[in-house]
Amino acid sequence: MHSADARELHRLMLVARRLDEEAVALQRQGRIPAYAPSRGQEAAQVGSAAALDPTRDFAFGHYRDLGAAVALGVDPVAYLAAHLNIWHGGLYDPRQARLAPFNAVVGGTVTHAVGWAMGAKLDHTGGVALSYFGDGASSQGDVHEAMNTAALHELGVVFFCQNNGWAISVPTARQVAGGSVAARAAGYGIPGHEVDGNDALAVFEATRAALNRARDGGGPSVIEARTYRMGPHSTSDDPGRYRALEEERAWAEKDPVARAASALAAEEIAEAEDHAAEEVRRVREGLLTLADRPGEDLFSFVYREPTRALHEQRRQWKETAGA
Amino acid sequence: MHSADARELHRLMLVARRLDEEAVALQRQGRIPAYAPSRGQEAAQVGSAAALDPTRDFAFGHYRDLGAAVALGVDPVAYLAAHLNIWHGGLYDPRQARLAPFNAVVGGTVTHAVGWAMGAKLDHTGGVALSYFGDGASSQGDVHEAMNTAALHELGVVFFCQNNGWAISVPTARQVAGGSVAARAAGYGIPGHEVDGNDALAVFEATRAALNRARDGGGPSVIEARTYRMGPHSTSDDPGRYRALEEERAWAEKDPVARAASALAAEEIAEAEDHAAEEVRRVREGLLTLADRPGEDLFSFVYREPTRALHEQRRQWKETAGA
Amino acid sequence: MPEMSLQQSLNLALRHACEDDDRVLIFGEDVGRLGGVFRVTDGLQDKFGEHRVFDTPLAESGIMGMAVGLAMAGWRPVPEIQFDGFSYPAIDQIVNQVARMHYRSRGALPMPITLRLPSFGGIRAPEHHGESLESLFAHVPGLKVVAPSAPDEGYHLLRQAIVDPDPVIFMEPKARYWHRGTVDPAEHADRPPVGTSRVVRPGRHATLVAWGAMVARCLRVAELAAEDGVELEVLDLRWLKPIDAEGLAASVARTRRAVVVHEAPLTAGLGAEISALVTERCFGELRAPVQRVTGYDVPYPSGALEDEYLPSVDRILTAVQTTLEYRRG
Amino acid sequence: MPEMSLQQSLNLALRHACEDDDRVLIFGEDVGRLGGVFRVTDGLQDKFGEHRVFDTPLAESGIMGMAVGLAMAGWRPVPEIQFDGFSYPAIDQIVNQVARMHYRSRGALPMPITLRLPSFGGIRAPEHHGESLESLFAHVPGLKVVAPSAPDEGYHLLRQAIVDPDPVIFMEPKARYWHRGTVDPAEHADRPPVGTSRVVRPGRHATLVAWGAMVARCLRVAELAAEDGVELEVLDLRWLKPIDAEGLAASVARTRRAVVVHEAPLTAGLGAEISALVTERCFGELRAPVQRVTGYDVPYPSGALEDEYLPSVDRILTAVQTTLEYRRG
Ligand SMILES: Cc1ncc(C[n+]2csc(CCOP(=O)(O)OP(=O)(O)O)c2C)c(N)n1
Ligand SMILES: Cc1ncc(C[n+]2csc(CCOP(=O)(O)OP(=O)(O)O)c2C)c(N)n1
Ligand SMILES: [Mg+2]
Ligand SMILES: [Mg+2]
Repeated sequence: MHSADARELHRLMLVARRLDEEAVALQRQGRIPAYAPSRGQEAAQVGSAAALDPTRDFAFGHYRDLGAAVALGVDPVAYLAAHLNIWHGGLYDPRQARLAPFNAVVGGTVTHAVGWAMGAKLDHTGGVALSYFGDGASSQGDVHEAMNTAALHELGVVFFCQNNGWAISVPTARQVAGGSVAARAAGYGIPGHEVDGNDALAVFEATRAALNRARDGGGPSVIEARTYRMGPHSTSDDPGRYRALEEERAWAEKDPVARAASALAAEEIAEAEDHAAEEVRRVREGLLTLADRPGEDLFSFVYREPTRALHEQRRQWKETAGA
Repeated sequence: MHSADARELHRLMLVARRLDEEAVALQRQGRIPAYAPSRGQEAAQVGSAAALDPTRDFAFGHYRDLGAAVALGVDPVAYLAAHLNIWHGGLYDPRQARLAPFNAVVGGTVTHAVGWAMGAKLDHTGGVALSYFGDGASSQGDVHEAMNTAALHELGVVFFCQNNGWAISVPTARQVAGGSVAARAAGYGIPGHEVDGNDALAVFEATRAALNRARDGGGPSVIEARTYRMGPHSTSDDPGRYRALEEERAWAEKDPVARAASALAAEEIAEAEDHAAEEVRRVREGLLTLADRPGEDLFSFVYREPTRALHEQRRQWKETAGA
Repeated sequence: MPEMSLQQSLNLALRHACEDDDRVLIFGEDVGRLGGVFRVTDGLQDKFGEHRVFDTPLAESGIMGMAVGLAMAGWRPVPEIQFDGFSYPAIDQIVNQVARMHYRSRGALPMPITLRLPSFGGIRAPEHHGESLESLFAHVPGLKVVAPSAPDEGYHLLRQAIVDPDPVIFMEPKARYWHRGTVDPAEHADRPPVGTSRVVRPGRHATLVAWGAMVARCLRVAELAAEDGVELEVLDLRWLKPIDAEGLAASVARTRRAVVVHEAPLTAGLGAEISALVTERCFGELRAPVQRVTGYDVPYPSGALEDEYLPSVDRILTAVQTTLEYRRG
Repeated sequence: MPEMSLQQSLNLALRHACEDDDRVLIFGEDVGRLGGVFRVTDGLQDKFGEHRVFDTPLAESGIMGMAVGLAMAGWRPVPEIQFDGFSYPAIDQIVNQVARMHYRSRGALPMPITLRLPSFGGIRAPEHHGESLESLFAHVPGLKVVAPSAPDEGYHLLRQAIVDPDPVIFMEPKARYWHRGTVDPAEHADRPPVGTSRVVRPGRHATLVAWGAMVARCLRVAELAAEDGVELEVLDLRWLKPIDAEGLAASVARTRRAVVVHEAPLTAGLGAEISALVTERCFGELRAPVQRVTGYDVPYPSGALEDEYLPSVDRILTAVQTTLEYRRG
């Protein structure tokens, strides 16, 4: 997206929202074993990912980035395959998707963005790495190592923190000393911005500015999008054990999808709903017919070529599987 | 030391300086296998350690903290035993010394200070942990995790960075993004101070203020003492490969020991030199007569009680050793 | 005797440990208010207060570093790392600090730390939530490593680990959290010492060696084999460091055949150590090489392929057959 | 053929690798301006520029994370971690990311990373500077692990590791850095494939299996034994993953006796894997259980006790005697 397009942002957010709801429903129906809902974070995810230039940028996410995947045009079926327990990294091709494989190590990918950006710099591609991480992840040593290194080498990295208020049961106040991830940036001599993470346009503009800055050789920056995880941490989590209903209600008022819709005409919204419903149908169908990977896949991707030991183990596996 | 005592600080620094010189000499004579000189850092080390209350505080160092050991009254022979390759952690009792064992993992002890301070807080001892680390160490993820946690729990930790300009061959400018470790503190909502690390009185006052603050429940803070590693990284390092002689000369002008002496009367200095010479004699003697630990020690401290397997291995070892 | 799940018996053990010794501290990610993602610490913060049971920031290395400092200050830390695969960020602290501080300080600074680590696979969890790190930990001098296989074992071994003066990695088999069994806390006084294995089922044709969730699987195999008149001895190793070499050797000297079963990949897994130990001690008695039935040398797979990866009853039975039919080549 | 030290042959290999493939990048702590604390990267920054050979901040996890990202961007990273014991902070990246990215991405994101790791003991270094992590790395699916024993081996194996499409942990025996030997770069075209061991000295009474600095020690043992008419075969394993099981079995099938030697502690060391593998494949031929001569199960000690800890010529000879005199009990 070259400039902020409120209608298109809303359309993408609505797709993410409806797909998220569908995934939760499928989980309740026993069709998906477990799921990590992104409800409430659509503006942060879509707004930022839509600002990327997919011909040269690259995004590094974790496990709650459906909105980013949608905005990047990743096939949601291939993305959700990770949650279906079919393949850890999802079934999309990360090179085409411009999105690193689904990754469950909190904070584990942030340094990858730094390395990737160094590669892009050496290749003079003008590509920028967008690194998604949470408020919880901000406590990890890797995030510090990444910011320090990116700042020293003036690399094109946008450190994008989705501060959704919670890391499972731990609130930001007991996670982020000082209260602001964006404020950490100053310690590395780089810019840090807080942005209303439920305002897709604001997120888009902040991200675009940071991307442009990086593209122009201005180096890395930190964006902290203040948002809220409206649902449970995962489908096996019960937020009632650790947070107040009033808090959830207060944030429900700030629902980013509703907010994006409020600027649009009724028929635009209706069109978006139709589009999302159609997408949900397609994805649901895709998910329900998605086959498990064959057992051989266990052995196929460990190395570029299976070792002799793996050939032998595959043979043994086949014998038992055949029996 | 209850209040800054310029004469006593100088006396301690001079002991550290002369012992350091002696250790280098012993290394050149082949009596010590390797050594990491602390020349130039005496004010930072002595000034800070002298501010501790040894009845309740505790210091966590690395491998270049002779000055801190001297100020804490640790027997230098027992401290230098680590460099003599006799015992990794040194031969002093860390509980009495109020100094954690010699530790070679850069950044590895900073989180220990946080845990220790939490223990002191739970026990209401009023004790504060002083965590020494270098400019190089500041890049480690552990330092970030430590500062964040200490700030969240408002623990009594003084993060004391000896920024001596270099981490082996890498200068601060290519190590510390933004240029200041003290500036990182703001990102955690805690105070950070830069202090002239070659001014023992200034270091003492800054440390005492940070300790008092922590003791009064004010939580952690960061002190960055700007100083200079006047010698090589270790006796096997050649700084000529990576830094300019002019830089070394410029810092030689700021020699902290000379600076401390400049405020004193000639006879005070002479007395301190005599005292240091006497101490050097004693330590030299101690080092040269220090016996290696018996081979049994290999097995003695792995667990509180050796396991059956270790008993057996010790038996085997004895057989070969006896053979 | 009360019946309860492993998850409950561990909770009870923590409760009793906290009551017995007010230097015991419990901390980690989500262990406080939430009571742990597996509810093993459920209710403990309410009972013992926020100063003894508390949530940490999301930083595993920091958690273990904090444990080291607390131990230096005379506390008895029982940290949790939420899942096996997230102990890797803490390995530096575990290996370079926890395991060595006592040695480095010549006994001045004991590290009576018990790291609770929900471990192993079998629950169709995401990546990094099904790892078996026992051979890594068992290789590290200064650590002890234990894995319970049942609720009563969980109770007693956890209490034993917590009072032990050395650092213990306590590997909880997630797949067994909800399995129930009787637990008698009063038996605790009669526990065998650290490093003792137990024969769960006696037999004379071959010894199956296992730990954690694989013990139940081996018992199942033994039942099936018994239908064919094959009497398998099932040995629950329990302590993966120190290993009960004598107990192992005593069993295999009787049965003359052994199969070791674990979830971790084959190469350099703990099965290799068991194989080597048994062979060193029972070379004359062994009628066949020790068989290893393990995970394959591949990353722990996604849920859909988990059953293909883990040692199955069939694979174990095949190995039993191999060892029984073995003829010196 | 030029004669040079291992440290020089590794330097030459890096130089040739950079010349051959301009996607090769070298980075780590002090590898650039200083040329590495062991001077293995000496002169490379001058030759190939600061963009291809550069210093990183002091952060091992960040170094390996950067390697992952660079590999994703199509580069061929050759990072260095300064010493064995400081790879622990990077283990999370190595195990959870480097070793699995190719698998996780179903082959889309290869990780042709070569981690150079000055390894093993024997140089009277401080704590954490004498560790042997091979069994940890060999246990991790997705990694390859190799340790050269001599200058020519160093040259060829390092080049092989760098062109290999998978991540390789390249463990450099520090104690051998200054030992000299002939190196013929031209031979490179004829290298045996990854995962091949080599018989350094043929013999028929027993096989000594070793890698890294222990190969030279075993050769010394073989010389001494030969004086008594005992002909020992010395097998340099080279690749610690994948292990050359066939080569091992072929040797032991001939000699019928094996002793494996390594510096790492005994329990769960790679010697256990060698023992298990050999026993599985040569049970019928073996005349004695495989002997393991290893470091003790203690932390790597301070310099003064190093010789007590490491497998000595005497200890190896004793094990040889034990295996030769072994009578089935
Ligand atoms: C290294 C690591 N430690 C622990 C976990 C378990 N875990 C999964 S999500 C999570 C909380 C993450 O919080 P945050 O970073 O704020 O992201 P969010 O879930 O809110 O999107 C935890 C502790 C993990 N996946 N990885
Ligand atoms: C974790 C770790 N990585 C690498 C090393 C090797 N090393 C020893 S000292 C050093 C530089 C440390 O610099 P700094 O923290 O500034 O302390 P200084 O030596 O200047 O006192 C390095 C890289 C180490 N000891 N530990
Ligand atoms: Mg969060
Ligand atoms: Mg420094």
